[in-house]
Amino acid sequence: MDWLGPEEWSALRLSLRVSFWATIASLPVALFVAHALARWRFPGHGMLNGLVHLPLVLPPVVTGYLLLVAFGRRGFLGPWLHDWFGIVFSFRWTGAALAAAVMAFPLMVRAIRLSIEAVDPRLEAAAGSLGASRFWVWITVTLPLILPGVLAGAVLAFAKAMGEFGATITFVSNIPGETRTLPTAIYSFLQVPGGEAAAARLVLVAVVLAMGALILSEWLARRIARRIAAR
Amino acid sequence: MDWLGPEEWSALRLSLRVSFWATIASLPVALFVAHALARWRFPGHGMLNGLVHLPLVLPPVVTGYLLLVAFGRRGFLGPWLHDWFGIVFSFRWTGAALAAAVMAFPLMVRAIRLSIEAVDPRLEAAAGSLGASRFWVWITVTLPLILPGVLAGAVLAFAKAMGEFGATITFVSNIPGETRTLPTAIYSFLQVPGGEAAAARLVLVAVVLAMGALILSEWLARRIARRIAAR
Amino acid sequence: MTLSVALRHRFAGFDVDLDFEAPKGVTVLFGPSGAGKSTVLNAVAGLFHPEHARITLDGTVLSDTGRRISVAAHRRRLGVIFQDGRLFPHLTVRQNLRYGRWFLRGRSRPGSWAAARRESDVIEMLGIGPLVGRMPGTLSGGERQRVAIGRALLAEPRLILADEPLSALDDARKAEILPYFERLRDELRVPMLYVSHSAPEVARIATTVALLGRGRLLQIGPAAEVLSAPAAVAGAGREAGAVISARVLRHHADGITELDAGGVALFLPLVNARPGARLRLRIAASDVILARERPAGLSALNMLPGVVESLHEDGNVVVVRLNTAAGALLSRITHRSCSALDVRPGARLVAIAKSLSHAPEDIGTPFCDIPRTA
Amino acid sequence: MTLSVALRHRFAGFDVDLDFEAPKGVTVLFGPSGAGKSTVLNAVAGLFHPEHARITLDGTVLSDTGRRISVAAHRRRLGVIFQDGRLFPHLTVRQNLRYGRWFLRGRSRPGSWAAARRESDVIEMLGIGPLVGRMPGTLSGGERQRVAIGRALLAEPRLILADEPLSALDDARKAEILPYFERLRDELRVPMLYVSHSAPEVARIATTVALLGRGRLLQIGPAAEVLSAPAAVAGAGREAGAVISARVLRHHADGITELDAGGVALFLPLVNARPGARLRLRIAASDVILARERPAGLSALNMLPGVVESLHEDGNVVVVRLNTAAGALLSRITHRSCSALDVRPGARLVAIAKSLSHAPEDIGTPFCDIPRTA
Amino acid sequence: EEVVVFAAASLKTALDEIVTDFEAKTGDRVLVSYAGSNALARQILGGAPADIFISASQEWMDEVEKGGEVAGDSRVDLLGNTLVLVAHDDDVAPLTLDADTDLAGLIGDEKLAMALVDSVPAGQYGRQALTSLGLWDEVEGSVAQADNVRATLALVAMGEAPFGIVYATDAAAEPAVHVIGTFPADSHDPVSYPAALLKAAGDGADDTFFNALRDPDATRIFAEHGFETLN
Ligand SMILES: Nc1ncnc2c1ncn2[C@@H]1O[C@H](COP(=O)(O)OP(=O)(O)OP(=O)(O)O)[C@@H](O)[C@H]1O
Ligand SMILES: Nc1ncnc2c1ncn2[C@@H]1O[C@H](COP(=O)(O)OP(=O)(O)OP(=O)(O)O)[C@@H](O)[C@H]1O
Ligand code: MOO
Ligand SMILES: [Mg+2]
Ligand SMILES: [Mg+2]
Repeated sequence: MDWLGPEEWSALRLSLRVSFWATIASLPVALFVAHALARWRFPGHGMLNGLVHLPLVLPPVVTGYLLLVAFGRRGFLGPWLHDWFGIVFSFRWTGAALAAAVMAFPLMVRAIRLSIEAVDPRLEAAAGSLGASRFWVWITVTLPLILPGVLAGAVLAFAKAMGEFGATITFVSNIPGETRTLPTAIYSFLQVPGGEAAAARLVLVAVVLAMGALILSEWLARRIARRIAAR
Repeated sequence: MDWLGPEEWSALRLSLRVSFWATIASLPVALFVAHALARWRFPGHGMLNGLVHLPLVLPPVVTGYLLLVAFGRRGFLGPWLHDWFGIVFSFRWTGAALAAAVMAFPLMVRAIRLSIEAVDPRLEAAAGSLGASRFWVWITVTLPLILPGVLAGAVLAFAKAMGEFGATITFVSNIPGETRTLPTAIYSFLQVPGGEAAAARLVLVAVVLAMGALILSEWLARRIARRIAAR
Repeated sequence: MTLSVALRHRFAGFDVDLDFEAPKGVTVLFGPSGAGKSTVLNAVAGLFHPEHARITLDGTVLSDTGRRISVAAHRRRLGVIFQDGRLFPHLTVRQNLRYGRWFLRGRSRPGSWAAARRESDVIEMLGIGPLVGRMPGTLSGGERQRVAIGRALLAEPRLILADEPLSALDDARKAEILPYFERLRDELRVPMLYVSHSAPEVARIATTVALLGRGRLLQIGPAAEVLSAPAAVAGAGREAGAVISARVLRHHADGITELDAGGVALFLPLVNARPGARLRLRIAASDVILARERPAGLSALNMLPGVVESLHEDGNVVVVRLNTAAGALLSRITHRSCSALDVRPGARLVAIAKSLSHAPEDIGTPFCDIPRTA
Repeated sequence: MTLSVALRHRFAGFDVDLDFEAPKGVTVLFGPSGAGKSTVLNAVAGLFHPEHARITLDGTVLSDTGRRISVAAHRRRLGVIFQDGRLFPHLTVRQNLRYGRWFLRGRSRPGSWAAARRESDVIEMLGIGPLVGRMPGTLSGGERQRVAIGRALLAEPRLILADEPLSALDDARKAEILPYFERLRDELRVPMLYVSHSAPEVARIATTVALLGRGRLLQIGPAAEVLSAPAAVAGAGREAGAVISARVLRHHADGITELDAGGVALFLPLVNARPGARLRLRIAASDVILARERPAGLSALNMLPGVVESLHEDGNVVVVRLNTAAGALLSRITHRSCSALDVRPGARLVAIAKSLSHAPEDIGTPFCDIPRTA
Repeated sequence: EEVVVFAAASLKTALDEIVTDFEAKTGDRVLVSYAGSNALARQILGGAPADIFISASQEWMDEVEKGGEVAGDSRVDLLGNTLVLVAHDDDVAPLTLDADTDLAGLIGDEKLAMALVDSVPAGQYGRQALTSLGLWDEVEGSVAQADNVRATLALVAMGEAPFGIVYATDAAAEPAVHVIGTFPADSHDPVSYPAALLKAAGDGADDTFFNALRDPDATRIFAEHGFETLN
């Protein structure tokens, strides 16, 4: 594909890396939060639910700004994370992944939560009666049954991460090779007259990749469904 | 609430109107598409699925630009829609609603689709055996059973519509009273030195509204669940 | 009604291949677990689509894979009672019951007097009056199944398909509901395809019995014939029995109904049928005592002299087939009794059946009008 | 084991309030649909939390709402067989069967020889060998229930809770599986709480019967006592019957086992129990013929002389309670026979029971060792 | 009468004041849509009902003119601006920006915030200036590019990036930064905001407002906000 320049290649690689890690790293958290929201009643339930949805409601720029306030170098969490864990987000690809993960989080949680709510609690009760502790019930019964939903959530999150722009550029700027993802590249092209063709090329790449992920997930989901089939 | 100026009030009203209609109008389409994706196998299944997810993958600016190209006054569908149906999207609040609907569509479809996939097809078969045609099975059995998912999808879409910015400002600009929604107003404030306070005020309003919608939907979903309860 | 079913389907490791005609009345699919009973039923209902099927009801084709015809399930107007209830969890019991009515258009709508009457009849008969306002999630297993029965009955189907509708019910409830199935058969003349693995239930309700085993049709024929045939006897254990036909003669003041079975007088505790009505009686092989001659001073009122036709060894016991004026009877006896009584083909013996041992559950009423108790 | 259950719960329009002790062995919860049987079972299993409950097993508290104690379901080590199967749809049949094993830690793990042996025993007994590779979605109703039974058995529970485990099974299969439950009770001495609405099943398996009705405990006691009590008789219809206890004397060459019941000799087709073993026999009231004196030339081998204790009207028929040396027997006879034989309290009569009519399904084996047929 | 103005977002504070005055004086209504110049230009080309366009870059006004949307010869260069180097920390001494400046040394391994250097005007001018001073090569690797000038300024204001290149107007309005150097006017093309009446404009209020943008009151207001008025 020599019609993509080296900078574009690098944006593409970076976008894939960012989206991959944004999805993978937020998955366990999303599973936990979705489970808590679906099955537990606790004070702060509404708050947590609201918090999760926040990035959806806020204009992405605001989210990016808030991330900056929290995780920036002079933010209230940033220095602390750096000193204690050596984690740095600002102006790094990890920050882009964080922004993408935060923006995609509500989508992932909703998908997983819906699947959890659809699991027949009587099956979980049956597992419990066979000696499985809550944890094992979750691992051996709930998780396999919600797999299609988890997959859906992950793909949704991946797709969103591939397209995330506003929060990312606000939080970690646009540093070629470090935080210049496909959407920021596309955005830059659209900013100048006549950049449409170059933008279209990158859009095509993004679309092809996302479609690939979608098709893969559909295929996996169908395999799972066929196995459980007919029930 | 005299701490909101008349312009801000107008942005708030507009955002509510836009989000409401974006949600309501896309609901039937989302139900149909979700059902088709969940239950039917047809050539173009993958394509349709891809198309639905497109707005998620593309940077919002690109989506807005494509909307402009398609539904703008000089776009290839715009004039035709105007001449035949008298529908005008460009630079009207209807256009903002269209942009919000398009951006929120994948979220709505996913939520509904997951619920449909969780409905026990044996219940639908039972309804069919009692004389209900496909349509009536859907209305009397499928729809009530997926209601929590539909609700989740609608709230997700509403929240997304309240936060939609990139596609909206690209497609229908930022015209006070017509297309200046809360997020675009927030953006405008963030563009000027010292506008943060005003922006924060609007963010607060957006958050409160979206939380209200969330809490309402949770409450409704819980009522539905309690009714069906224990199954 | 004639239902004609021919189907062939390969499951992984199991295949169904059968072909039968179900005449008027109730055809029972009888056979062990996994024989393919539910499969046949679902194919008729249009809920399962076998690789090859030709199913016709009264001449109209329901499925014909050869001609790529398959009438949609909801157009078949069949009332299916599922093995697993399948109540709609989001509707109240009453809404579940009325569900089929919504789609009856024209014919007795929900509001009509006849419909209301029928509904209250069914609710009372099934003992679900106190449940109508509840949600299915809160019902017990048996309650759920009763509602499912009511729901199918109230849809006024052309053919009822019932998949072990009574297996979740206690005997008292079973005994209460079976007569309603009989009434459906006899008064409303709703034909039925009925899956069961309970021989007394089968004997009582079946006009025709189709005996299935491992996906094949082993035998089909009138209930009396199939149930007293050696094939049904073998393996049926103590459920083996003969079915004979009798006519009600008169009701005696002491609560006894006298019947005539081929000239032999039989006595049953009061049967709710008018004189002249024909009844079907099932006499379990294990309930028949054989005697060399008619004994006196016994509480058992029914004695049927006959000639031994054949003997079948069945493990430790012998099943004796005795030809009486009333029809063939089966009796399960020990080897010891067999030699003590010197039973062999041609021997003349008296069969003693307690009048009570086959009443009321073993009485079938083939196509007669019995006064309806509302 | 002693299980002690006290619970109180108000459902809308229905409340449960009962209190009983289940001694060693199998306690059957018996009663009509909606009586509260599943509710009690689920409360013991820890799957339903009543408003007030105190449940202890062998002295350890499982639930005590007063002290806010409720042991988590998975810590109770109870094997629950659900009325609706509840197989895990995403696991194969074999994985379902082994599910409970994963959590046994230490005690006979999945890999061990004993575990494999036990697994293959259970699989064979339930006839589910060909199904082990399949997914539950493809099983028939009866197959599903058999797998559910196997799954609970293989979890090696301290107490088995079975909610109508056999109601979806055909008689042949029932007859095959019941002995396994007996073996569990007798050999492995696994105590059980067993819900059933089938009297023969109850008679066969129960040590103790708890009779429930509309959320209340009507009666509890040894099976023999409860099942032949008038309370159980009324409404039980033809399922009423007496249970007596007997000892195996010897096996005769002609395939007859001779038993001794309080000095009376009884004859049954070969029983798989060694001499000296105690058996429980159920004799249904409708299977007992009364005679003024011992008749000759009958195939029925069992005659028990006795004295009429009482008569109970039950609709059109009379239930006679006869005291014999073997214990109390019940007989359902018509009014006509009643007057013909001049039955009244104090009268001396002979009860005739066909040897075969209560074999093999009505034989219970309380706590004895019978040679195991693998 | 209604006047619809499409204006670059960075003009908001000043323009809002002018609009308020104008409305009070004439009773006409002026609706200003603030967004990125590129988005506005595309919208005008797409048939947006705008009467006046004030762009932040000559490029996009050129596009609009090429598209035949500019009315007659109404295009003028309305405003000018200067490009400055700002710092977050108060103790950074002012410096002269010329070819000898050790900018790389000043930045160290921190970041220099700029607007997107190949698409956003402030970024483009900034790169031009640095290149002509011969500094670009040494700092290129340290540049964090934000999607607009305000976001650039925010990065410096929060100390996320200790230095940034912004317009003098922005720097003046943000108390958390201070100017440490001004780029020589000849190191880059003149910063100018072209304005034009568009084809859709009428003779009445539109014309009046366009003229009012250059009257003494407007000139004063623009100047107060740090703009250079070119006409
Ligand atoms: N949530 C509820 N609200 C109201 N009534 C309930 C609820 N749950 C159970 N019941 C009632 O409690 C009674 C006992 O139910 P349970 O399931 O224990 O019956 P059961 O004896 O097992 O009956 P079956 O033999 O039909 O399974 C039933 O009448 C049922 O309708
Ligand atoms: N998808 C499938 N794959 C493989 N075998 C199947 C599948 N579906 C059904 N079967 C097998 O077909 C056989 C017939 O099933 P069916 O449900 O008709 O049995 P049944 O006679 O109704 O039994 P029961 O009395 O237990 O309900 C069973 O052995 C079952 O395992
Ligand atoms: O929420 Mo956006 O508008 O996809 O960055
Ligand atoms: Mg079946
Ligand atoms: Mg129950």
